[in-house]
Amino acid sequence: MTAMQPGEQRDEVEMLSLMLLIRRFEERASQQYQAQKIGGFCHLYIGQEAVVAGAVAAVRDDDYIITAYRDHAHALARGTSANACIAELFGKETGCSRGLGGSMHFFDRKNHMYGGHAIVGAHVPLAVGMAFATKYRAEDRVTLCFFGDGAINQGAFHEALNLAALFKLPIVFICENNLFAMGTSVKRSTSLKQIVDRAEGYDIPGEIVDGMNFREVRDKIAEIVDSIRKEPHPAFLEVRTYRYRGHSMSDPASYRTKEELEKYRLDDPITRLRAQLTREGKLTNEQFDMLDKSAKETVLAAVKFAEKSPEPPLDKLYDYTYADGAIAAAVPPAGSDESAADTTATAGKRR
Amino acid sequence: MTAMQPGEQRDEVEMLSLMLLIRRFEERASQQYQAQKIGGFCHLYIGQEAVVAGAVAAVRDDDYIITAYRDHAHALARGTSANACIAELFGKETGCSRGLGGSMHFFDRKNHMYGGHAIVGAHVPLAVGMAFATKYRAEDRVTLCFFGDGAINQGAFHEALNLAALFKLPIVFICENNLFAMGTSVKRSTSLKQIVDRAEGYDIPGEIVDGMNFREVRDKIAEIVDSIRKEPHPAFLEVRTYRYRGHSMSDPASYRTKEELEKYRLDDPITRLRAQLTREGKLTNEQFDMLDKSAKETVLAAVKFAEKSPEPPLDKLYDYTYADGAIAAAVPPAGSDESAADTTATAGKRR
Amino acid sequence: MREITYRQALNEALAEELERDPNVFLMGEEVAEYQGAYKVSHGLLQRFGPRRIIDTPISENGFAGLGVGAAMVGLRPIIEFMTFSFSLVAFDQVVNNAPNMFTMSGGQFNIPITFRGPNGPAHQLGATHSHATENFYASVPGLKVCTPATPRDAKGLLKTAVRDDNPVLVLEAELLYSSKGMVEPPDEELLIPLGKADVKREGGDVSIICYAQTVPLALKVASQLEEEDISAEVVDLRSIKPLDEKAIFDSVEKTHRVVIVEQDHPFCGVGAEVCYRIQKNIFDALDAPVLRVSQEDVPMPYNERLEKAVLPNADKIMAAVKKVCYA
Amino acid sequence: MREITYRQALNEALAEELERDPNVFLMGEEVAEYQGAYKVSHGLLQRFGPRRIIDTPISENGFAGLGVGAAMVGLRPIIEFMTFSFSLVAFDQVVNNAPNMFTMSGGQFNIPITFRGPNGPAHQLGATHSHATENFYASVPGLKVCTPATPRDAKGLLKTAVRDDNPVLVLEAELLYSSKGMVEPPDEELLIPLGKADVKREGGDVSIICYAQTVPLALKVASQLEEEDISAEVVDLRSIKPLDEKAIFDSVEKTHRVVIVEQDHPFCGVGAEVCYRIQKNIFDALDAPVLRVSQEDVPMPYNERLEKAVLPNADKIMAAVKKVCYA
Ligand SMILES: Cc1ncc(C[n+]2csc(CCOP(=O)(O)OP(=O)(O)O)c2C)c(N)n1
Ligand SMILES: Cc1ncc(C[n+]2csc(CCOP(=O)(O)OP(=O)(O)O)c2C)c(N)n1
Ligand SMILES: [Mg+2]
Ligand SMILES: [Mg+2]
Repeated sequence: MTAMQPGEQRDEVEMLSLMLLIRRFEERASQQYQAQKIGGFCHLYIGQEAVVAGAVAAVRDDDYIITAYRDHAHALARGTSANACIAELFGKETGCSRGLGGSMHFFDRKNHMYGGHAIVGAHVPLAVGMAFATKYRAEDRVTLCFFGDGAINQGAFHEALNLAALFKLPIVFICENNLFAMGTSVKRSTSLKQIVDRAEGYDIPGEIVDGMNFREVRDKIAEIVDSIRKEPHPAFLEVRTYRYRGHSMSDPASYRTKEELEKYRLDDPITRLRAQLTREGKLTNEQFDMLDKSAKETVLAAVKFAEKSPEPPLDKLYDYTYADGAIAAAVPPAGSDESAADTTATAGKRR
Repeated sequence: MTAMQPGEQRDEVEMLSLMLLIRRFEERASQQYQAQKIGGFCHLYIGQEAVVAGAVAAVRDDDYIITAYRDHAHALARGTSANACIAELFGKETGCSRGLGGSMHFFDRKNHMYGGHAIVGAHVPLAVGMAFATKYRAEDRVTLCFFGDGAINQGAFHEALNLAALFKLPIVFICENNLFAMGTSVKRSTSLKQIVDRAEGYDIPGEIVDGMNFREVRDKIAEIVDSIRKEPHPAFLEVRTYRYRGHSMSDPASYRTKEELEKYRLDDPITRLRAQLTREGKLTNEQFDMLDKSAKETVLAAVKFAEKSPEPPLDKLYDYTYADGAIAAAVPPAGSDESAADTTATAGKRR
Repeated sequence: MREITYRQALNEALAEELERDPNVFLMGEEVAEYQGAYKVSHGLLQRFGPRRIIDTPISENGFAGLGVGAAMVGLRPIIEFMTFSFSLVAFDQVVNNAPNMFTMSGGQFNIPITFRGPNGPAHQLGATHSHATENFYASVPGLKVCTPATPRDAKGLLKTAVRDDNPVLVLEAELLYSSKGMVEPPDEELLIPLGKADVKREGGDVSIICYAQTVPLALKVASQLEEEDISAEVVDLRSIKPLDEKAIFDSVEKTHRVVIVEQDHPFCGVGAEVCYRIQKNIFDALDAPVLRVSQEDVPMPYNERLEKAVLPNADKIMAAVKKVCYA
Repeated sequence: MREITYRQALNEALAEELERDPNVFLMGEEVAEYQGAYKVSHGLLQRFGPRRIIDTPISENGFAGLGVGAAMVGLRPIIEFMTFSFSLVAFDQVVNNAPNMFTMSGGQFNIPITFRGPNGPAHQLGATHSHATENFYASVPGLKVCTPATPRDAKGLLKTAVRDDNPVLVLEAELLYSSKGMVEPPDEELLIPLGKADVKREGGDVSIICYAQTVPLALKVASQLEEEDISAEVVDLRSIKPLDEKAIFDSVEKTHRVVIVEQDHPFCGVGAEVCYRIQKNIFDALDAPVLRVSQEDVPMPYNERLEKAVLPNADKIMAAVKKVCYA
């Protein structure tokens, strides 16, 4: 085991408060959706917090992250402000996608969050392209590509995995297996006993990890990423998790039993990390309450911020279509922080 | 091993003469292509004869067969006349697709040959649909779906395999691995040591067979089909074979060595079956020469037939687009031999 | 006649065709146990069982192709796309296999398949989820495309589509699923032919040509125009392909002025095609240029105000009508 | 100036852009070791090595998406489709991911990608292999589409495409790969802007608007028409999107008669769009209806005679010209 010790890098109490922020954010989003302040579809991450928290705790800030439409948490975990996230849900100009993307299309270039993609499976090739670019430039970045259990039956997923394996790209395919794709349970969508077995069909090493346990997720991803940085290759991780809410705001989730939900709630990732930290004397109840209070306040403030924010201007409607439109000037040019493409010029970096 | 004894069903000498017919047909096609009597693309099957011959020897005439664009042999093996095949290449009205399909799109409904499909991988879902229909109707037919090693990296292939496995459909996926997809060798296209391993990723049983050996192919497929008829399920077969010619008529095949080609030629499927039969006293040299002569004559006669055949009429140009056009009347209605969809009505057939 | 919703009308059409023909089955994501993402297939699993109402994984290309293959050997599949935005991952099966098979096989294999589901922008779903695909599909020879706007048309067109021996796309309108309208009672067979437009309102001054979600919009504008003494005829195409040229020309011969209201993007859209045909065939009947109101030619933004600005709306139609009337 | 083939011109464009910008790479099926299915990338592997000239498996959707992802983080991919008929299996990546990213991300991610390869019917390839995709792609906001007809345009447009900060499709014409034409010497930078049509021949009686494979056809007809004292102006669009309205209108204002010759299917095709714009903007300049000559609206048959009957040809163009001239 050559895993780096991520505990040295990311304070676990900080990560707990990230998980709290995600939870409170999603609860607030739910409430605001019901108040019709949010349009379109809205998919909540509640129950899955340990997955993305564990992942970001295991990687560098400049590693690439990309995910599907259940994406609020991934942006928050990457450091996108709650303000920018709520504002995006409200369709405001101050949103992380200027109010043009919405819940399913969160982007934050500065924080290396490459979206929020709403066509199931279609972002997996994008992730492979990002990993291709890092290898092309001989950088030692790793790309983390998150997707749901439903995505693995899409052709795009398959083609992407084969390409990543052939080209030996530095990428971790992270399947957030929450047991359901909308109302379809994994066993009704996938011809396998366990999802991770599909990785074998591409000669990609695969592992399973308990997604309700922050430390397990973090340590496993740290270990994988470490090995990738030494020698680029793809890896597959099935993370077993659960979403407490329906698929989207309009789904009563009647395809599963209350008992099943309760079983997972008892295994709550926040409760678990809290208990671990408390047991180890790293967190008191008072501290926890403070963290929670602060998360709630951050989110509430974000709602206020978003409410007061302006909408994207109508008169720029035509400026968001082509990069040579008026808006382009305001945007950092593509690749501005990824310069020097020629390997010969990247001294000191791994080829 | 519960394989039926296909030897009892199909005379091996007959199958040898089928292989000879295929070979002579393709040689003649090559010559006619060079003489510009054939347009478009033209992909020859020379070297691979034992695959389709072994397959048809192992199944019933009313089992379904579908393949990619290297399809002349599959039609011939299914009983489409050489006349209709050459006529199709010549674009004649007497062709198996009325001259409208061409080399890549051979169809013969009567003989249960469901095409000739030219978009790589795209016919694999069709095959799954055909197998779905047989199960829907509680028939005990099996579908044989042929495709190349290049097709397994297409999304359509992946989705189709998963669906077939989930729905437990009676289908054999037959990968004709001739080591190349155009100029790309399998090891440059597929992230696996062996293709058959991909089947595991769908929980589909997979096997490898020597495609230069007619008997091996036949017996293996017979065994698989037998097990499918008992209890419908998909199966995957990697058949190791080789094409002697370039990918299409315009390909000089400079991506491989003469030595490699010679190695496979020494393993020629026709020579091999001939030697087996001769050794066993089932075939004399004279008989073989007669078979070969007859194959050559059949093909030559087919060229004459095609030359004299009329072209599809210009004034019906618009009648081939919709089935309610004028041409429809001349065509047996879809499903005419596949009646009685409701399982309750199909007494004596397997559910 | 009784009043039912567009959703119920589709549901009745499905049930009746499933009942009538044992070769008909319905397949798609969440059509069975979930009762349909938009509840169009509500109750069908209970009634027809899992052999004929079939849930799939998220594999549009796979199950669209499965449908085409099943149709080759005599079944009559109804394939639901949860929305037609997702049909884009199955594009090759829909535009290559389904419509070409009949020609390529020299007429041996027709493909009696129905692809259906909601099409076009709904409400704030953003760029990836708001595709109007009618011009893509109508451009492909071998396909037929219809776009019902009322419960009655939805039922009648879907039933006809299922019985058609060719691939037919029924492009439904999500925003109309809960809208109501009068429909014949269930015991009266309701079939509406493909390729027949319907004059939803008669008028003499201008022809507003529309379909699907733009029909109620056009009717609303037509009422408003009345107050300004402009008598608008509202022609609902119902089928994009085949296109009912006669109904279009009849209306234009009468009004001499045309506004086309489409829900797709303008460039190479339905409006362009309708316009070409009008000017080609009855050039002299036109007293003004044909105008179209479509989506603006930009990817759909999420923000509600911008989305509204991108979509066709009453103001834009009104402006276009006035322009052609006072030209 | 020297005479080179269309294929060489494309090859030079690729080499020059690969040379100029280390972020540019070329990826596709058989582009490297095989030297290109149609030899457009001949010699590039030898010159630029396997890091930048990259063979792929047959996974169009996968590597098109890979290109878009690489473009998100600063590379400038050139993705070759062996032919655009195969782009249909990658449709979602081309129409959903590439053009929507800039909008969806609020302008954070532009996608500087070039998709290129032969487009449109070649010769007897049948229904699945003869797709002309220009109207599909031009209909999608966020994409740009160009269609060079000469070696010079091929080189200049491809180079411009690679430098464009948006997704651009360069739809090449297989049947023109071996055609020759004069092109600036390699040491002279040749960039032809997107969105600028080119009058390939001046004339006063009728405007023949064309692009790609139909340009040589139109020029041939124009010469024949001379003998009948009809002076035809041949306008090569070069870009379908952006469309050079001004060049079109200038020509039509002069000739008052228009025939559009397109290589796609008619329904919602390029001709329909061009026609709409002409009649909308310069209605009064038209002395006759706009006519189009396109593929017939049927899947492409293999038989040579039928294929010829489906394609636009000199006779059809001639007939259309006479019709608009004697209207
Ligand atoms: C290609 C495509 N088909 C269908 C949909 C509709 N859809 C959105 S999410 C979803 C379920 C995805 O489930 P999963 O991948 O497990 O992710 P989860 O929702 O559990 O996070 C479906 C079917 C879509 N967005 N894209
Ligand atoms: C989707 C698609 N991409 C590319 C092609 C072009 N193409 C035709 S055949 C072929 C190689 C296929 O190789 P394989 O599947 O191994 O079959 P083989 O030719 O060896 O029989 C390619 C790339 C195509 N027809 N369809
Ligand atoms: Mg899930
Ligand atoms: Mg092969």
